[in-house]
Amino acid sequence: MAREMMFGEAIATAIMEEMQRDSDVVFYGQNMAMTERDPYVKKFGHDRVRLTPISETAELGIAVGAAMMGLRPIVELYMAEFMLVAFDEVVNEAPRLRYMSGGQVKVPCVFKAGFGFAAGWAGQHSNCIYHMIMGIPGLKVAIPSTSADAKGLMKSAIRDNNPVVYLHHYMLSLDKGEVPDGDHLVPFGVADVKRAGTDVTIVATAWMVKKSLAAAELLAKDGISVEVVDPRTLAPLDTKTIIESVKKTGRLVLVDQAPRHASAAIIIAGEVAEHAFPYLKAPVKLVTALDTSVPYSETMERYVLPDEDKIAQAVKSVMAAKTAKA
Amino acid sequence: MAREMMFGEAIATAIMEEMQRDSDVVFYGQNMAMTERDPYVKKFGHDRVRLTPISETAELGIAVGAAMMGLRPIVELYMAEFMLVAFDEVVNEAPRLRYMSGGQVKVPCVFKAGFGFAAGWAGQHSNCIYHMIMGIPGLKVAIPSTSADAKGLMKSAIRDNNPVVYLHHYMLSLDKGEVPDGDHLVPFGVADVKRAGTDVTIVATAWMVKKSLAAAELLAKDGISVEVVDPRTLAPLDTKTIIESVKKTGRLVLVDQAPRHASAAIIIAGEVAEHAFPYLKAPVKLVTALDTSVPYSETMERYVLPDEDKIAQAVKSVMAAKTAKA
Amino acid sequence: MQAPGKDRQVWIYNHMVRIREFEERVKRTFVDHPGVIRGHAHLADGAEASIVGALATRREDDLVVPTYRCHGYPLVLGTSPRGVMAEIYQRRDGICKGFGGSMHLADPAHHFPGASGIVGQSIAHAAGAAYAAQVKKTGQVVYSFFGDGSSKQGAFYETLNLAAVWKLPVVFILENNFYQAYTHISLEDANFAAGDPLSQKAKAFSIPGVTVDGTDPLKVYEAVGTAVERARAGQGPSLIESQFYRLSPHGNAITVPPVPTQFQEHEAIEVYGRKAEFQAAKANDPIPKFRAALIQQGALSDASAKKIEDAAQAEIEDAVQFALASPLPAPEDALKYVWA
Amino acid sequence: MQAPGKDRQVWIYNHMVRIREFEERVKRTFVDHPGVIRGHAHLADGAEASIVGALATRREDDLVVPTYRCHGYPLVLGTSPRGVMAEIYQRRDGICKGFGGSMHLADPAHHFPGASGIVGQSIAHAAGAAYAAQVKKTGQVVYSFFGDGSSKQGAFYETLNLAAVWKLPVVFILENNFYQAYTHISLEDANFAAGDPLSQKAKAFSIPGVTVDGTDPLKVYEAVGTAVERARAGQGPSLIESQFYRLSPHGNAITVPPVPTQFQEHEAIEVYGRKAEFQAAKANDPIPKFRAALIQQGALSDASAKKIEDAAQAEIEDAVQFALASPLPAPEDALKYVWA
Ligand SMILES: Cc1ncc(C[n+]2csc(CCOP(=O)(O)OP(=O)(O)O)c2C)c(N)n1
Ligand SMILES: Cc1ncc(C[n+]2csc(CCOP(=O)(O)OP(=O)(O)O)c2C)c(N)n1
Ligand SMILES: [Mg+2]
Ligand SMILES: [Mg+2]
Repeated sequence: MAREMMFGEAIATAIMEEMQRDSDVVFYGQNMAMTERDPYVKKFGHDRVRLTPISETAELGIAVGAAMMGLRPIVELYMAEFMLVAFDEVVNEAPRLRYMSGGQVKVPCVFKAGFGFAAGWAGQHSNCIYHMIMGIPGLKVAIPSTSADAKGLMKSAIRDNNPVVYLHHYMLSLDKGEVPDGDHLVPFGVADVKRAGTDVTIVATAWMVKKSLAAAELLAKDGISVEVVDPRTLAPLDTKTIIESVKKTGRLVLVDQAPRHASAAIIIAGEVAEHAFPYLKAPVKLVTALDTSVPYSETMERYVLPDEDKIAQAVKSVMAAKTAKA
Repeated sequence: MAREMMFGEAIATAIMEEMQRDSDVVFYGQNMAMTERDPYVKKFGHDRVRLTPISETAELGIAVGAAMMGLRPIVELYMAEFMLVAFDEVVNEAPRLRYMSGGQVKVPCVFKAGFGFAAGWAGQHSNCIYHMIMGIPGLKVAIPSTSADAKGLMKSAIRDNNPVVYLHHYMLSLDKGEVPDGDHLVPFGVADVKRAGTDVTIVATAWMVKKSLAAAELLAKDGISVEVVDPRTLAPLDTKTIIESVKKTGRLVLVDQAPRHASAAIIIAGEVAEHAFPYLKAPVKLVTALDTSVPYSETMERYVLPDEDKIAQAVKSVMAAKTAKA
Repeated sequence: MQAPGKDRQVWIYNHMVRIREFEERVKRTFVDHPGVIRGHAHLADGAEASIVGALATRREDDLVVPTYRCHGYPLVLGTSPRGVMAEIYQRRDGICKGFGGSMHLADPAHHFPGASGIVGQSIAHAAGAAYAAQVKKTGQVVYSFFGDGSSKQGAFYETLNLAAVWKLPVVFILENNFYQAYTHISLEDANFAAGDPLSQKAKAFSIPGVTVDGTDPLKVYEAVGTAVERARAGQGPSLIESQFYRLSPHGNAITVPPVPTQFQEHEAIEVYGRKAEFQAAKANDPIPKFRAALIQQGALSDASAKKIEDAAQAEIEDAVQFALASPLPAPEDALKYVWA
Repeated sequence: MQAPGKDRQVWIYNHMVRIREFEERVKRTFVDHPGVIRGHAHLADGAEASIVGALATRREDDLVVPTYRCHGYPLVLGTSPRGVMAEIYQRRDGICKGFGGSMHLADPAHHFPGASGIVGQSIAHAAGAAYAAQVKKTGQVVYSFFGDGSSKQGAFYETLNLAAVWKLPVVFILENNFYQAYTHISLEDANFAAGDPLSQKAKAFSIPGVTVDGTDPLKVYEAVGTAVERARAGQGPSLIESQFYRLSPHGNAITVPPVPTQFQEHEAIEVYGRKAEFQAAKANDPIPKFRAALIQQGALSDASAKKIEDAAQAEIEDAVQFALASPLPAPEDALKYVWA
């Protein structure tokens, strides 16, 4: 059975179901659980559902300590960039404590954060930070693009025995999609082909999947068949599915909302350069944000960020570069 | 005129000279300037040279505020990972405030930090964090590998009108090299060919330059001519020089002390995949740390990190992959 | 610091009225011109007495470092409301040329180096500006404004300790409006929960800590003035807790475009259903209160008050029209100002 | 909490002696077996009365979360010195199998979840463990140990506020040894610089704050015991400032391999040239002091004291030999334990 849900609703459903299933799951963060009317508080009480002050270091550190003692905390962070004031906990505590203890402890916790607020939130709230954390051994990163994946990845994140940063894109919050009922689990490290195609592979995550699918639609009218691959988790990264797709199409465009050297796209391009080089008929092409912070004004913000047209143009350019090899 | 100096000494010399030259340069951090005997205190007094508590957020934030008001603060951070407790200042304040103000302010400051303590410092002190910051628009990253570059890049960093993260490798601290006297400035964004060669290009930074040069020496005995390119700054990144070298050699090995997806190497590989694809005779090859945290024991630490042998082997493998193109 | 004379009190009233008028027009923009303001905008209505009372103690080159809730201060510092409104409206003639928006105003020419949208960080920036003043011996004092919620962020504590050890010329003004976004302070501050004032946090740094009625500009003036004198004399920072009520909700509702955004009801009502609390705050509005006081002591007549109010209305209406008429930035402008 | 009986006092003395012996052997290792200990090792000599006095108040399932200076605590909790020494010696039989080393010990089976090398972070981890105890209603109390220097890190303040608001069962023990690495506390703590105790920081969170002589295990026992009872009763955290002197320098000197590393002179002498301060601290060594007190009150005879000391020596000698004999980890083991 499945039901149509908004992206944000799908995440909430996953948390609700997992809290119901496992009493070790706790959920806290700023500006939540303020009153008895809060749906989580109503169902699970104030021990398991709590409000925190604006103290990200304490919030994340408490999650780490609680996880070591057997809870499975989910920390609501609203905006991924707020993790930066507490980044040591994300990068240097949660993923390292198990290793440093020689496997004696585990740190199962979920840091849930919105990102990519491309709606006038300007320089400090609109960025993408996944490139910073997708290579930290011991840390997983989930980044859904559909309601179904949003639910399934959140459930997997909560059940995972490792720390997980779960990133949900603000601009997708109200998007609707079919979501399987009940125990719908999306495994980590398994990319999803969101659209099959034969001429060019696009790899994209989150909002950029939506934009890439729109571009693919445009390109189909020009007779170009685009395959859109969504890794769904950046750590672990399903390089295999990406390479399989490149083997088939021979062409690769990577789309990312972040600037070039702060993108997942360029990291994936590096993987492809090492492991799929023989299959490429043309150089890979990156479509990323320009190398600026995100400006406030809509005219400039649009100019900086990737969109359907820029993606479509990039696809056409790799199609044109037929025999680019030396 | 030039004189032999240890790497650490070269950095200190640069700071001394710049403080002498420009009274707006101030220098502070933990566990420094403790007594009147401190050489910086002696020369420049306690206004310009200060000790701080273990308060990285305040330390970096004060640098940002002071820089906005016309000082040029250098913050001594000892270990790059200590920036993580204050990462918002590095990523989301220092490089963004100018942009958000529409160019009204500038934020000239230097965050000076050792890194890569591959000497039993274990999981939380031995890492490389440059991959996190080399793509942040508005932020520069210097990473010298020789005494001369250490001095020249520090001087450029101090004179730069943008925030700079200056990373010096712990394992190089005592290495000696010729350093030009006086106003020796190494420009940002200009890679240096540390060894010329014709068969394979190696791109590496900091300690890995030393190891790559050692590997090149070994390989020369086998008749393989290796070119070693040191970007010297990761932001801006001199992609041009790297591509020129790849054009010449047709083969590229990227060496990095960090794990794969947390490396500068893979980002550079991505650039090459887009811009130097036609010149490659073989897939690029990455030599990075294994995907673990850094373990304490020497046996395991060595196993995890890149070394001369691993580099040499990688070079041989790209030499073997002669006609890998499809 | 000497109490402000009658003229200065009228000056204070004038700026309070200007800020209120400005914020009300910003709020109305969401209704009158949907889409013109993007992202998140935070208003200062309710804070006027605290802002202007504090800034009335300034020497003309003293610096001001507020948070993302930063429309009010520049209006007192001499920034044209045109430039501020145009910035909030994403225009090329905005003081930040459309790069910053409501949360990230800056006007260094008028002693406002810039605002950060990340809670707590501006407190450290303020201390940095104070360090620059100390090293350069300019005699400037820095006014650091931040919220009650921000005082739970590590940056706050670290900075106050360091400022105390270095005896920096900075005054920390904790604007306690009893809410951090949707959260009432009783749920998140240990001092408040125990019935203690937030100014007690000063004890952790052995600096003076004072709590003051932030709806009375003269009380704020006195407390901040004392702290400023101390700071200027090289005796280091103080912490002033200024208590007042934010009369609008935290900011415009957070929605995903193209869903339109507007201001909802105040959280006291919207979240907690506490109408009486909100009504009491409205009844204690600092502006009519100060107006009445000035009239009572003869500093102001009804007519002169009306003149001030009319002038403010005209000035801000002009700012709105200016901002609406200003062009949007050229897309390619986005590439400017990344590097200095 | 009731004062400890004579047997318990002897128990305290025994553990104090064991810790001292252990740390002295670690220190000697740098001379006897250069290269066997890598990275940075931090000793607890001088802290024994504080550590054991505090831990003597434990219920057997209470948790302990120290910092990177963490050799002493597990020895009291029941961890074998063999495993601790072997870990410091990078061996396969170390409690962390050679993955963690001196700064990152962990023995969850003995109620020590693990240590962090990053200043301040473990304070939040301790609160997290306390949150788990609170949710699971285990009745456990968490002992959070950290240094005077750490109390300047944002994590400290944020955590104490949150722990107070949530009334977490945790006791915060600020080990004030007057130095953070090479820095004397007078240069970096605003309370100390003003002549106030560091326990005054508790006022920022409206929780009890007590300063105690950390060279007297019974005084520590009393203060911590009271705080533990309060925490267990659901009344929330307390801050105990335990003052004692670290008798060794911060850690082994930081050198780049292959330059050998050793312990230098204490910073009081090395950096500040304050010999008298260091001599006074030596004269106030908690171990002979407590030994004399126990003998004076008849809890201990010279002979029984000697027996304790000999036993400790033998036990730690055994640990050294065990550790030296243990093999180094296989290189490929490094790939284990990345993922759970
Ligand atoms: C580090 C960080 N965490 C969370 C936020 C989200 N946030 C923005 S404003 C705000 C409330 C701040 O409240 P307060 O400090 O009381 O100031 P007020 O808005 O009441 O003036 C929060 C939580 C943020 N910007 N930065
Ligand atoms: C965030 C951070 N900054 C700096 C350091 C380096 N460091 C390690 S121990 C230490 C001193 C800590 O002093 P204190 O808290 O007094 O504890 P003690 O060593 O005296 O027991 C410092 C500065 C660190 N580990 N983490
Ligand atoms: Mg507030
Ligand atoms: Mg100490």
